[in-house]
Amino acid sequence: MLPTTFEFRWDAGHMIFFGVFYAVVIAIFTSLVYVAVKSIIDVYRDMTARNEANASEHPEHPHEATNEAVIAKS
Amino acid sequence: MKTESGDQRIARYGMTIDVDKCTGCGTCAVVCHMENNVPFTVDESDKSRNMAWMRIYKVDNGLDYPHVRVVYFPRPCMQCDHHTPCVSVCPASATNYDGLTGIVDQINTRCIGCRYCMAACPYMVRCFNWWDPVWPKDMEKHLNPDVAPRMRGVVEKCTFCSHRYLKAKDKAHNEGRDYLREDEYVPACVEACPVGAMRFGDLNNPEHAVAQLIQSPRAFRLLENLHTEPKVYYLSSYEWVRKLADNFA
Amino acid sequence: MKMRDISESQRQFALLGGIFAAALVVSLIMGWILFPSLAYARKAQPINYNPPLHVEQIGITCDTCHFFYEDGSWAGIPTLETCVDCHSDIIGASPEEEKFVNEYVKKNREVKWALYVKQPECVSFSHSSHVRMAKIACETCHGPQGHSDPKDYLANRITNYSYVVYDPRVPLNAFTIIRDKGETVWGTMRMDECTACHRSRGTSTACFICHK
Amino acid sequence: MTSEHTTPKLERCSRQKFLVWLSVWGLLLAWGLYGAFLCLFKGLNQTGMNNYFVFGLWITVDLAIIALGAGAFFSGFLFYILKVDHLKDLIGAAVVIGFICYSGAIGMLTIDIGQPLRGYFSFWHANVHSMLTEVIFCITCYLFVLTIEFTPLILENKRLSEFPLFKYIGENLHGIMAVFALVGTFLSFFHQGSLGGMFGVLFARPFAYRTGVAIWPWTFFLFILSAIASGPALTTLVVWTTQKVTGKQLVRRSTLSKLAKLSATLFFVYLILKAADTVYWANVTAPQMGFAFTRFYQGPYGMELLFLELFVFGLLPAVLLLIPKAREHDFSLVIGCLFICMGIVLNRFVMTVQTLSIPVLPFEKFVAYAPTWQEWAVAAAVLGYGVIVYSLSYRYLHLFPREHELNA
Repeated sequence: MLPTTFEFRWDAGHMIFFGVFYAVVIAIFTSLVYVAVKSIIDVYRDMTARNEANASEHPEHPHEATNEAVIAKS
Repeated sequence: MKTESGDQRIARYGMTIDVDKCTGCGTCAVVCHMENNVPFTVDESDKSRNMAWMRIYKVDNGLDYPHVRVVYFPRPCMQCDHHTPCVSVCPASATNYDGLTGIVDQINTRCIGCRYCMAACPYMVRCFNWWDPVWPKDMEKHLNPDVAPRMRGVVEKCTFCSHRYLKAKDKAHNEGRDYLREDEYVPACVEACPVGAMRFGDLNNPEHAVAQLIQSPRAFRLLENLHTEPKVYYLSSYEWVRKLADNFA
Repeated sequence: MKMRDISESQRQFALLGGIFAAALVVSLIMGWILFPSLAYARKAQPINYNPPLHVEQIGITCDTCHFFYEDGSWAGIPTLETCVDCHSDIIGASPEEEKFVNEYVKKNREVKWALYVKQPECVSFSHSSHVRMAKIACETCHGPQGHSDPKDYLANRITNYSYVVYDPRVPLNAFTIIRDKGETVWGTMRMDECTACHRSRGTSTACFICHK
Repeated sequence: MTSEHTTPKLERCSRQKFLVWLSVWGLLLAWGLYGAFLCLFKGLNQTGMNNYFVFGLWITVDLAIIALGAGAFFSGFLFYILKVDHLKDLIGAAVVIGFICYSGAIGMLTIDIGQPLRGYFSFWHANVHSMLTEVIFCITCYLFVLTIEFTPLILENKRLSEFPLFKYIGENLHGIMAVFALVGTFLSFFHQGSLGGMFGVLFARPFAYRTGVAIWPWTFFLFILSAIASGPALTTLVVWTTQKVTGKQLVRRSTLSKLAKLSATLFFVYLILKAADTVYWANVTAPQMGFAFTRFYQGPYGMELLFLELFVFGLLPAVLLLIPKAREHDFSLVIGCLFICMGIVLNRFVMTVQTLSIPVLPFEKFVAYAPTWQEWAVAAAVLGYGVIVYSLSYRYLHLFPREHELNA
């Protein structure tokens, strides 16, 4: 599988087969990393936005205010 | 192996089996079992699951007495040349064709047991270890130390006694020789044949007896239409035998 | 106030990131240093055989005891019979020598040497092809074993194969285990070391050449 | 939580009823696991396979479910790449079915090989010239892709999507699903083909051997085509069954009809090519190898298998489903799809087991094969596993986006 294994040869067959294989693996993993990073950024953005909103709504006691709001909704 | 001049001599080890001489005594099969530590099963009458690197087939011409004729076909691995069916299919590179000797060899500890090579082989040469090999206690002492016993779940096959090739080479190397003489490397079955029906040698070397024998009009191979190019040749003077080998095609 | 809240979410993320980084460092330390030393057991030889004494001071060569038979097969680790040729009585004043003669020679017991270079059952190796034909020196694969003084050896706890071929003073961690193929004297004599050499010399790499 | 992802509450049966349903299939799974355990612990001597039949029931089932699981990649391709919108109704179900088929096949392959612990050798020491290597690489990668496609479905679950991270991962995965659909399509093409190629390249087995283009025998292409033809048929069948079992309308009726039409059209094209291939092979390829066509059909594997494959489970359902009226009737729709699926199973059986039954060596005899209960148990376990995973997915995930609307 890797160029270090005994069976590996630098011939057309190996280059095509493993070229395609690694292309697929890279495509899958870059997409996954993209999704992971984007999701983390989204969560962070959400948290920041919520904190900002809370802070501007209730500048004095943000935490109490959030709790009250939740209780009131439920 | 290298010759004295230093260039690589490419050998193609092959075998001839004279079916007219073969009496079907089974010695070759027995010594093969002993030489290669081939395990046996509890029920050896079940030929669909037993292990045999060398199997002997009894074939008749289908006629009634007094015209019936019987021949025996000892069948080792055909060591198919350059277009080997089993080698290209192995997913784990466990089996290989050696370009320097023409031997189709195998790493048993590499085999994953997918049995694709068995499906590919038309000669039914390869056997699968359906059970763990078990020998009676006393018999374990008689196992050949030059051949590692195989484990359950792998495929195994005749290797033309490649360990004998290594031994012959060791001896030659110890004597400072770089080549093997014709009689130095001979598989166990060929050595044991009591009627001398089997010969073994390098098909590329015109001085070897086998290279001359395969030129004979008596020589034929099994299933030549499949173009597997076996290196095991059979010899027979009977036309029905020669035709039978190719399914009368 | 606003600033504090933003920094709170930042702090949460920084905390998570910190935990991740710390876990990574811990895992790396475990993988590179802790596990290699857990995986190998240090074992002592039954008799502390002294190679430099034999090779450098007495001047005997490897093939005096590790000799070849006529048919090209190799004697391997010498049996008691070979040792007794010289050690039928205590030579010198070493306590190990005394132990060897009293415990083994006199009682006719074979020494169960721990092998540095044991290969699995599926491997066949010909010393005559390598030493006699290819003229490879013993040191090429075994290292300067005759000039070093191994006190104990490292055995893999699972496979029981030894790791460092001749020198236990080498620190045991992943950096010495996964090492450049050129420095194979430290090696574990794995298949890739054999095949690399066979390839570079243009010798056969057929399966059956090394696998039985 | 944003409103676009709050799913309407769906009607599901009581927990008790569901547990009874699960335990029935769980029993089947347990039986299969026992069989699998026996095979792993005692070895493959527990099976009916022997040195003649080195492949048996398991490979047939493997090949069949991988072909039938092609619905996932093909629907994904049509939906995400070609934007065939009406497939949105059942794309989730197609992915789950595909996931079940592939994971089941890989699980079965693991038991099928003699040394399961060495399975990774086919990656590490890969022989790139073997069709089986291609199959192993592709189905493993594709199972991974299917898992990724399955993930957003799971993360859409109400409980799970309460966690913002899960919600966003699901959404973002969904956003770039086209990439995975494309990769999946590519992988599927190759392994479906390679499964056919596996047998087509056996040049010493005249029954299986086919000529072809470059390194690919004709079976390579036939397997791809038959898989994408039968995949939608199985999807239709499963969705229809789900509707019957749950007593609910889950997708629009027209979607099922369209899917069946697609399946039948492709199957029809496949049959034409298959017939051409059979004729060429029977008259040219096999005779060149010294084998008469009639010699292949003996014993229990007679000529009727070819007839069944080409006509009863071939032409008949293809023509049936090409008639618009027949597609509107549930009975003919189901019979048509079922027959297409059976045709594929039969084709895979013929390519594997019958290939091995035919003696090539002149001294050998025709042999037949019967699986042991352990083999049946493992095959049944895949069914049990599939039903359990599918039921759980149906119960807890939002498999059918239109369910609420259609049952309002």
